[in-house]
Parts: sequence; structure tokens; C-alpha cells
Amino acid sequence: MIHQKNPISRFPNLSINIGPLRLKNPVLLASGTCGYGTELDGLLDLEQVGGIIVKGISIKPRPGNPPPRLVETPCGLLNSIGLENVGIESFIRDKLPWLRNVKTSLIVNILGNSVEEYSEIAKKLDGAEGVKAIEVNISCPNVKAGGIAFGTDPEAAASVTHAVKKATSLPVIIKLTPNVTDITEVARKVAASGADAISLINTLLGMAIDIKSGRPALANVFGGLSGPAIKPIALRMVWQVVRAVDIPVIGIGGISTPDDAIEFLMAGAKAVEIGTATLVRPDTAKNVLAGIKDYMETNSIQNIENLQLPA
Amino acid sequence: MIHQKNPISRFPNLSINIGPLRLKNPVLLASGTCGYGTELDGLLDLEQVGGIIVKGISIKPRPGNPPPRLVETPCGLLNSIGLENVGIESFIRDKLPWLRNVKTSLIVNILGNSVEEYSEIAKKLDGAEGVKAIEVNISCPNVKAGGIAFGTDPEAAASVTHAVKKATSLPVIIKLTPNVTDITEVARKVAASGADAISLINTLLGMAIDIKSGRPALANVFGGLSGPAIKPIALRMVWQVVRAVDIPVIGIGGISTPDDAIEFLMAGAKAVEIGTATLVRPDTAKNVLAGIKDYMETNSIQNIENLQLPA
Amino acid sequence: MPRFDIPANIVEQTQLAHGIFLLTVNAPAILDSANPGQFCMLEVKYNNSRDPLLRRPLSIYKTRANGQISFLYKEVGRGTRLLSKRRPGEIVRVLGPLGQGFRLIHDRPCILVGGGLGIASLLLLAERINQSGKLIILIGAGNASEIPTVEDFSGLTRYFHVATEDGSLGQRGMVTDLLAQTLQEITGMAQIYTCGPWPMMKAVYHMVCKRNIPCQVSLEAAMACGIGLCLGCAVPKSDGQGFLHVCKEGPVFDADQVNWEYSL
Amino acid sequence: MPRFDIPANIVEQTQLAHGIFLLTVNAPAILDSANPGQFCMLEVKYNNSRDPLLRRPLSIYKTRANGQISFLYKEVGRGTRLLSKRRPGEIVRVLGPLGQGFRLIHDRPCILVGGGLGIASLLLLAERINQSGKLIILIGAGNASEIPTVEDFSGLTRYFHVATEDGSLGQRGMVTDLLAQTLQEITGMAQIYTCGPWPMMKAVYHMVCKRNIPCQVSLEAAMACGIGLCLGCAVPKSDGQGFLHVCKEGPVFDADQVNWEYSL
Ligand SMILES: Cc1cc2nc3c(=O)[nH]c(=O)nc-3n(C[C@H](O)[C@H](O)[C@H](O)COP(=O)(O)OP(=O)(O)OC[C@H]3O[C@@H](n4cnc5c(N)ncnc54)[C@H](O)[C@@H]3O)c2cc1C
Ligand SMILES: Cc1cc2nc3c(=O)[nH]c(=O)nc-3n(C[C@H](O)[C@H](O)[C@H](O)COP(=O)(O)OP(=O)(O)OC[C@H]3O[C@@H](n4cnc5c(N)ncnc54)[C@H](O)[C@@H]3O)c2cc1C
Ligand SMILES: Cc1cc2nc3c(=O)[nH]c(=O)nc-3n(C[C@H](O)[C@H](O)[C@H](O)COP(=O)(O)O)c2cc1C
Ligand SMILES: Cc1cc2nc3c(=O)[nH]c(=O)nc-3n(C[C@H](O)[C@H](O)[C@H](O)COP(=O)(O)O)c2cc1C
Ligand code: FES
Ligand code: FES
Repeated sequence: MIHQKNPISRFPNLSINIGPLRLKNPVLLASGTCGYGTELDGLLDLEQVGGIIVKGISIKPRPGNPPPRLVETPCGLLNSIGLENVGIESFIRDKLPWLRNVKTSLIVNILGNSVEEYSEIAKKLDGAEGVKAIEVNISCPNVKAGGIAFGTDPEAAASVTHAVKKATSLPVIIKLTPNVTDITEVARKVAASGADAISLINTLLGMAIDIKSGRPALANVFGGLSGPAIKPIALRMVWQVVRAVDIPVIGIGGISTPDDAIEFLMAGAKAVEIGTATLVRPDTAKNVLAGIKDYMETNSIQNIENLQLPA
Repeated sequence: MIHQKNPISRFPNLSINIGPLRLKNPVLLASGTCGYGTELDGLLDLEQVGGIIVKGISIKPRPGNPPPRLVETPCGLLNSIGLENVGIESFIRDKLPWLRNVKTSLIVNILGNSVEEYSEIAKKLDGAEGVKAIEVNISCPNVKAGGIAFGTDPEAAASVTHAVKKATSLPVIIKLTPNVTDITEVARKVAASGADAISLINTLLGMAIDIKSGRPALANVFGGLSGPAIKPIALRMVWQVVRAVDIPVIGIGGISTPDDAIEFLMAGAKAVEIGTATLVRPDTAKNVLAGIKDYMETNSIQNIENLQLPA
Repeated sequence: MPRFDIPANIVEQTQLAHGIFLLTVNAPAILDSANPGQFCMLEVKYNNSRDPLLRRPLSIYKTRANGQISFLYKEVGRGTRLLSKRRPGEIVRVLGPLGQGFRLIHDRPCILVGGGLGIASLLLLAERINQSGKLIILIGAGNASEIPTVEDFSGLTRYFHVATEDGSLGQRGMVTDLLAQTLQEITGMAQIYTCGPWPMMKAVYHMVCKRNIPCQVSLEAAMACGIGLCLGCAVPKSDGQGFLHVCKEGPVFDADQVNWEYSL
Repeated sequence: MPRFDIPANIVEQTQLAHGIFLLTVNAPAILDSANPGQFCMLEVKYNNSRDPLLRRPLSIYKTRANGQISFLYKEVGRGTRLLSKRRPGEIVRVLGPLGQGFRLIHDRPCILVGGGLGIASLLLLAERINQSGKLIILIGAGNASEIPTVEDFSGLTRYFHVATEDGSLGQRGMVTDLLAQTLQEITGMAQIYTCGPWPMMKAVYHMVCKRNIPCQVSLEAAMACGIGLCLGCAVPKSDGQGFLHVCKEGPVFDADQVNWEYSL
């Protein structure tokens, strides 16, 4: 990519639209890795990031899985938190008041075990002041379909999308699971069902064995793999989905440096989410953002959207 | 796992059967990462390893993909070699004579773009002196089905298995691709179609972008991800397949230390293949084998098969 | 509770015994707000390598007026091994101080029960208690070389006892033997603080809960963030209602909050 | 051709200029069978970290009778950066000597054309040619600091010329300017050896092939194994029939085997 050096571009424009949602910049905090925001107080200025996506919320509080819930793997992290969360009521009552005063876009990640649950929780958020969008985690088991994840079944993914769109007037981002043969098939279905945007990837299903104890290292046996290790897979899927659908795509997976983020933006993602990297270093999002700005200035790129490579 | 200390077990038995194939130990060299064997001369004593699986062979020689063909990723390697190989005739004429004098089990990895190609090449190997088994790479595009990989379509995987079994009396190992929603579905089909064993995983589809040039880092855009980064995914799939089929399973993916190999053996793999780790350090297989022996001696495990954890 | 994530200069790295190290860094900001029982997350990956990915939690062992913090740690795996290779003059990222430390109790004798490197979280506490009340220190280990810094404690109080399983230091036996003896001598109320291997803390808790002696325990769990973001550091609660989160609600808990039957 | 994969002791690590280092290791076994133009694969990951995963190829720059090998390298990314942090007394795994080096030609003047750190593969060759025939050395770089070891070459022959783009050393201009001048002076046959950036080598090849002067080039390619296992290090052949493999059939090739139109 050759870009003309242009002195005008000393202050690059980083704001973007994700469908109806306007973000001041494309660097978001991924669900499950930034708590409910307060936990980062003093370590990362939340008002600098483009948005914060809180821990996945369900209808009822969930205790999560028994420990051990974490294992480190080469350049990666396996987790089986089990979607522990305070539930929608406590979220609205106890967490939202603090969050709504933070000057950034608040996106609530939701989860359920049936289409009805997704729909119900989306309804509850519809009126909630301060919530700018909903991100729908469809990696959860569909209890009615024998526990197969919604996200691995294009039809089920479509149903959830339909139901959530009907239940709320907020912008709806559907978050895809990478554990599928053809990510574009699910993406197309979800787009056709009215999603405002797609984010991907959630974690890859993995496991580890503790050879000292001779037992799976996670109490839950399987867990979700995240971190730098998965970046090549995430980037490939983002590239594919960008070329398969017309709605905006948000890239996630192993981003920990500005260069990582730029790869996703070049692949065509409108924004990126930082997950595991925030766990390792709380101010990663700030550094990624600064690095993107530097890159744009150095290469005289005025608008963040101009980073995208031709298809 | 508590194992009784037992002085008898000073010389653990590492030999195993993969269906009709007897191996002196469970550590094999993976296809595409050990060339045609000669390349390792002087750096690894091939007679020490349980077997060597040569670079995937096709009917006709293949030039492979244009460069760049390699990119390093966090704890991983992306490759798009494009199945470059000398073709079956040159293999039998030029490579086999040297290989057949190496005192280890020689397994030939084969590939094709149609069921007929797989079948034809298997027939050619049937009579080839020195070949102990065939490993079938079904990650290749099925040209008749619009280029979808055989391994991502359970029916196509079954057809290849049937055809290869019919074409040869050699033991047939079907090597699965991990780029699927449900690995057990493919595994069951392959087992039901007569495979003597299953090996997994092949590489995960990934990509990288060179942000300096603003182009995909591989000329082929997509490539296969291997190395330590993928180990948790590989181990999970091996665990699942071991519990889904009755035929022996060979574990592959990111193994570079004895502990890695022991995890796969505990998960129920009868043997393991070392891939990328041999590229990084040619004598990895030897070190892995020594470490497995040590572990067995320390824990007084007489037979390698006793490493397997209960289902 | 201010927390800081700083590139700290390594001042000293000393091997005290086989596999046991004392790392001293310059981190005045962290020191200023550190309380006994708190910990830090240390980056162990080298330079711009990305592996090992996660930081490692280590208790704040010792502090000095000049802004230095020391960590007492054992090499158990890849992370602590890499940490032990770092040299003075190099930089290590340190995030801290983290978690809820020990709550100080002033109106009764305080008994500190440390097992092995569990003593790493007890020194600041011992120093603090020492300033105001009666302090009893009981330390146990397999052998003397597992607790090379025992002298940091021995000068703090005359009620100081050590037990080693091989008898290489102090009484031969377990730290719980020392506790049993101590409890016999104590008639009124007391406060227990303990840190060490899970089975030891469990035994301590069972010994004292019968006598209604309150007990604060410092727990460990696998951690990714150390600051409450990931919810990974869960330990089951005694009431069966979900989990404690070691990094945020702990690492110090009242022992009766913990489900001791769960083996991690 | 015996090859060895050995843990080599670092004897010296010197920064010669901004981002340019000379690393000397003790590796007598490798040295004994090394030929001009061969290279080694060096492990760059630190201790038991697994990242960066791959080794890095570096040419054998200099050898000493006492078994020491030196590598001249530039910090361009994570791997070379980590390598530059390694210190004397530490161990680095080195696999070598690898590949097909330069073929020596005795019956005509030899012209060595080096660009930037491409000179790293030319010193042994220059020393060897110097023993038997007429040697002309032409070196180019952006500026003087990119070729801090130029003096290793200048003593070998009186036919020695340097060009820098900014004129900070030798003639202002490109190494191809020097080559053009040299070719004018040469009437009979000659042999070219070149190593440097792809566009430079391409230009050199085009200049000399017109006059039917044979040219050996030392190529680079991304490598995983360095020994022919992975087939990753492909460069298109001039005849359109597949690829050259830099690590095994090269890194030195006859320039007319290479498809110079392909830009890597
Ligand atoms: C709040 C807290 C304070 C701590 N303070 C200290 C201290 O002051 N000094 C000290 O030496 N250690 C302390 N630890 C333990 C220390 O964090 C681990 O030993 C370290 O993280 C292991 O890293 P590693 O890479 O060397 O081992 P790994 O390779 O990650 O693991 C090696 C072995 O250690 C076990 N292990 C890994 N992490 C933990 C953990 N967090 N707790 C218990 N076992 C673990 C693994 O299961 C494995 O068997 C503390 C832990 C916590 C949670
Ligand atoms: C046979 C051979 C001999 C070599 N000899 C020397 C030598 O003597 N001295 C020296 O300084 N360098 C030499 N190189 C180049 C050296 O191997 C690379 O600079 C090094 O591998 C980069 O590693 P890195 O981790 O620092 O960079 P990375 O982070 O891997 O990459 C940084 C940048 O360098 C580029 N790069 C990576 N690998 C190569 C490569 N192999 N060739 C060209 N560009 C690359 C990348 O595209 C990227 O833009 C040689 C290469 C080969 C193939
Ligand atoms: C500890 C942890 C908890 C997570 N919890 C959630 C969650 O509640 N909802 C969700 O949609 N994704 C969750 N994720 C997935 C991340 O948001 C992200 O998609 C994934 O980790 C890949 O990005 P990364 O490699 O940057 O971490 C979680 C990830 C981690 C590591
Ligand atoms: C450079 C390279 C070439 C490969 N070529 C083949 C091949 O020809 N046939 C095949 O079945 N698998 C091939 N593979 C896949 C490996 O055999 C192995 O399944 C995969 O790399 C995962 O194992 P690893 O992580 O240990 O490398 C190749 C892998 C690499 C890295
Ligand atoms: S370690 Fe992340 S919440 Fe405790
Ligand atoms: S680098 Fe592996 S074949 Fe050349």
C-alpha cells in the first residue's frame, strides 16, 4: 500500500460507524475480559477506548464452573469460567449506574440457553439508559437442541438474531463462534436475519491435561482458547466474513499490539476488540490505540476506514 | 493418577499396535515436516523413531504455491507449501530405495483431488516394498465438489476411505482436518468406512497480513497453522475422537516436549506425530521419546498403553 | 485503593536455596499503598516474546523505606524459571498492590501459621502486628532449605517456633503440631493467620474452628488478570452459593467462608 | 556434508553500529566443515519460552582457527532483537553449516558485489579467493554505518571500492555504479559473486548477463527448518518449472536459474 504523504493528516480521524452505532474510535474491550468496567479503575482510562463490552449477562445470575477455570497454553489461555455473571437485574441495578457515567459506548453482551431467554434479556435492556448496543454471544448451548451451541447451527443462529432484533431497538451485534466448518455460512444467515453487525471470533474449543495429576487441567474438561495463539485463525475468519456479508464486522482474537489490530482493520474489520491482552496488561487498549494513530500519521492515512485492503 | 512404584518397570515397553501396524514406539515424524527422510541424515537417527511419514505424495509431481510460503505467528507457523512433491513415480524410483533400508516403519502420506486419484495412488503403493502403511491426507480440495476439502464433508471423507481401503491391502490411516464443526461426525464416518486408524489434526486454516506491504503475508492468502499454538485444540479433538470411535487414534498438533506427547497419550492417542517441532529442532522426536521413557520409569508404568486415562 | 502497573527496575536477584529466590525491585508507588497480605502480578515473558503469556502472582514479602519491594519465590515451572533468570538492571513489569490483605486484630494474641513459602505473605503482617500486640509465629516446612528466610521472622518475637518434617530445623514434625501445643497454652481468645499448602491450611482451620478461634487464610488460585476482570480465580464458598474470587475478594478470607472439602 | 545442532557458548556480542551486531560463538564442529556462503540456523527464543518459534538463518561471517564463528547481523524484528540481548557466557543453539555455498572459480578475476549486510556471506569467500587469484571487491550501502565491518574486506585486495548513497564512505552512488566502472576495465572473462537486497542483485545480474559473465547469487527466503524438510523457502525458477529451495539447493545459485521478475 502506497499512501501519499499528506500534511493534513496529522490528526487522523478514528471515529467509525458500526451500523447505527457511532464509536469515537475502533478499539473496544471484549466481553469477559474487562469485568463490569469498574475493575479497571485507575489502570485504564475507559473514556479513551471506543467502547466497553461488559461480561456476558444472563436472565438469572450464574455461579459459573468449578475451578480450576484457567490454564495457560503456548501463547494462549484456556478458560472455562462458565459464564459466571450477576444476572440482568443486578446488572441494571448495581453495575449500570456507574457504567452509564463513563463517557464511552457501553455495549452489553448477552447470553441464554433458549431463544426466549435471549429475547427476554434483550427486552430488559431496551429501555436501560446508557446502553448503546447489544452484543449477542451465540456460543452458548441451545438446551432445546440437546446442548449444541446456537452459533454452530446456522438456523439456530438466525432464530436468535431474529428474536433479539424484534425484542429491542438497540443496535444488535451477533458474536460468532469459530468452532464451525464454514464461518461464512453462519455469517450470511445472521446478516440476512437483520443483525446490525457481526463480531468474531469467540474462543476456540480446547483442552489441556495436567500430567502430574493425570486429569484434565480444567474441572470442566474443555475450555475456550484465546490469546495471541489464535490470531491467525481469527484473522482468516474475519477476512472471510468481511467478504461474505454487507454489514460491519468487528474483529476479535489475539490482538495485543497495534500491528495486530492493524491487520484486522486491513482485513476489513471496522473495529476490534481486545480480550486476553487486557488481562495480561490492563492498558493494552490504550497502547493499541496510540499505535494505530501513529501508523496512520506515519502513513498519512486520514480516515481509519482507509486502512482496509481492497477485496 | 497414582501408580505403584514397581522395580520391574525399569525397562518400559513402548511398542504399540495401530490396528495391523506394529510400531516399536509411539513417536512418529509427521508428514511435510521430515521431507523424504534423507534430509535429516546425521541430525536424527531415524531408526530410533517409531515411524516416519513422508511428505504427501500425489499422482503427478506438484510444484506447490508461489512464495512467500511461510509466516511465523505467536507460538505458531503458517504455511502454504501447496503440497509440493515429487509425485508417486519419482517417489518410488528415487526416494523409496533409501527409505526402505531405514529400520523404522515407513508410512506414506497421500493426497488427491478426486476419489479416483486417491485410489490410484494407493494402488501404486500397494506393491511397493518397504511401505508399511498409508496415511491419507483428506484436507485437500475435492475438485468435483467445487473445491471443498474432502475432510470437511463426512460423506466425501467416507468415499475416500472406502476407495483407498479397496485399492490397497496396507493399513490405512485417515488424517482428519480440524476445520470442522464436529470432528466426531467425520471420525465416525471414516471409522465406519473401514479405516484402520485415524490421525489428527492437520493444520488449522489461518492467515496473516504484512502491514508493511499491506498484503496478505502468504502469496496464497490462507495457510495452515501448526505448532505449539494449536496444541489445546488438537488435544481436545483427539480426546473427542478417542471417545467416539473404536479404532486407534494418532495424536498430532503442537507437540514439542515429552509432556506434550504424554498429554496426547493420556487423552487416549496410541501414538503421536511430531510436526513443526522437528523443523525447529531436528532431534525433537528423540528427546520426546526419551522423556516419555523417563516418565514411565519414574511412575513405574510398564506399558505405554497404560498411560491412557479412563474415559 | 490505588494500583499501579509499572516497569520496575530489578535491584537484586538472589538465590537463597535450591530453587528459592529473593527478587527486589524498585517500586515506590506500589510500596506506598501496600498492605500485609497483598500481592503483585509480575510479567515473566522476556523482552518482546509473547510466551509465557500470563503474569505470575507473587506476595509482597518485604518492603524497604527506600521504595524497594522484595518477592520471595520458588521456581516451580516455566514462569518462575524465566523470572529467576532476570538480572539487576533489567526491567520487570509489576502490577500492584492487589487484593484484600489481612485484617489486623489488636485485642488478642495473633498466631501466624506459615507452611513452606506460604511465609511469603506473612512477613509484613508479622512486622505490623509486632508493633502493637502479642505475636506468635509458627513455621513449618519439609526441611530447613525450604524456608531460607526464616531468620527474617525469628527476630520479631520471642514466641517463635519452627518445625521441619526431617528435623533439620526446629522441632521434627508438622507446623500443626506446633499449633496444637500453642493452643494448649492459650486460654483466652486468639486470632489465627495462615498461609501455606491447602491441606495444611485446611488442617489449621479444622483445629481452630472447633474452639471458635477466628482464622484468616491466604489462598492461591490460578490467575490470569489478578484484578477481577476474568473471574478465573474461583474457590468454592462454604455455603455452596457460588465462588470466592481470590484476586479481588481475597487472597485473604475468613477460613469459614471457604469450602475446604473441595480439592483444587 | 556433516551438520551439527549444538548448544554454542557465546563468546562475544558487540554492537557495531545502530542495530548492527557481531555475535561470536564457540562452535568448532560447525567451523570445521563450513564453506564460504553457508549459513546456520540460530535459536532466538529465550530459555524455555516457546516464542518466537522459529530459528533465524544467519550467514557464517567470519571464522577463527580457535573454533569460533562470528555472525554479522542486523536487528530487523523480534528474533534478531532477542538475539541481540543474549550475552557472553550464555548458550545459543546453532545448527550448521547449512546449504550450498559459493563455487570457487580459479581461472579468471572474481568480482564480489555486496550490498548492505549482504556482505555477511562474502567475507569467507573473499578470503578464500584471495589465496589463489585476482579479487575485486565492490561494496555498497545507504551510508557508512550500514557496513561497519568494511575494513575486514579492505585489507584483502587492492581492488577494493565502496559506494554509499549519501557519500559518507567511498564514492557517492550505488554499488552498481562501481560494477559498471569495473566492467569497463575488464576485457576478458570474469566471475561475479553477489549478495544483497533483491533489487540490487537483480540489477547486477542484468548488467552482467548481457556480457555472458557468470554470476553466483546468494538468496534469502523466509525459512522454517533450514535443512530441506518443509519446502518453505521457495524462489521461482527462471524456466517456470517450479521452485528453487534456498536452504538446500542454495542459498547460492547461478543467477540465471532465478526468475528475477518475481518480487518476493
Ligand atoms: C495471591 C498469590 C500469591 C502468591 N505468592 C507467592 C509467593 O509469594 N511466592 C511463591 O513462590 N509463589 C507464590 N504464589 C504461587 C505462584 O504464583 C506460582 O507458583 C507461579 O505462578 C507458578 O508459575 P510457573 O510458571 O513457575 O509455574 P507453571 O508452569 O504455571 O505451573 C507449575 C506448577 O505450579 C502450579 N501452579 C501454577 N500456578 C499456581 C498458582 N497460582 N498457585 C498454585 N500453584 C500453581 C501448576 O499447577 C503446576 O503444577 C502465589 C500465588 C497467588 C495466587
Ligand atoms: C540464508 C540466509 C542467510 C542470512 N544471513 C543473514 C546475515 O548474515 N545477517 C543478517 O542480518 N541477516 C541475514 N539473513 C536475514 C535474517 O535471517 C533475517 O533478517 C531474520 O530472520 C529476521 O528475523 P527477525 O525475527 O528479526 O525479523 P521478523 O520479525 O521475522 O521479520 C522482520 C522483517 O524482516 C523480514 N524478514 C524475516 N525473515 C527474513 C528473511 N529470511 N529474509 C529476508 N527478510 C526477512 C520480514 O519480512 C519482516 O519485514 C539471512 C537470511 C537467509 C535466508
Ligand atoms: C476469561 C474470559 C472470559 C470470557 N467471557 C466471555 C463472555 O462472557 N461473553 C463473550 O461473548 N465472550 C467471552 N470471552 C471471549 C472474548 O470476549 C473473546 O472473544 C476471545 O477471548 C478472543 O479474543 P482474545 O484472544 O483477544 O481474548 C471471554 C474470554 C475470556 C478469556
Ligand atoms: C510445512 C508443513 C508441511 C506439511 N505438509 C503436510 C503434508 O504434505 N501432508 C499432511 O498430511 N500434512 C502436512 N502437514 C501437517 C503436519 O503433518 C501436521 O499435521 C500439522 O503440522 C500439525 O502438527 P504440528 O503442530 O506438530 O506441526 C504439514 C505441516 C507443515 C508445517
Ligand atoms: S485472576 Fe482474573 S478475576 Fe481473579
Ligand atoms: S527452510 Fe525448510 S525447506 Fe528450506
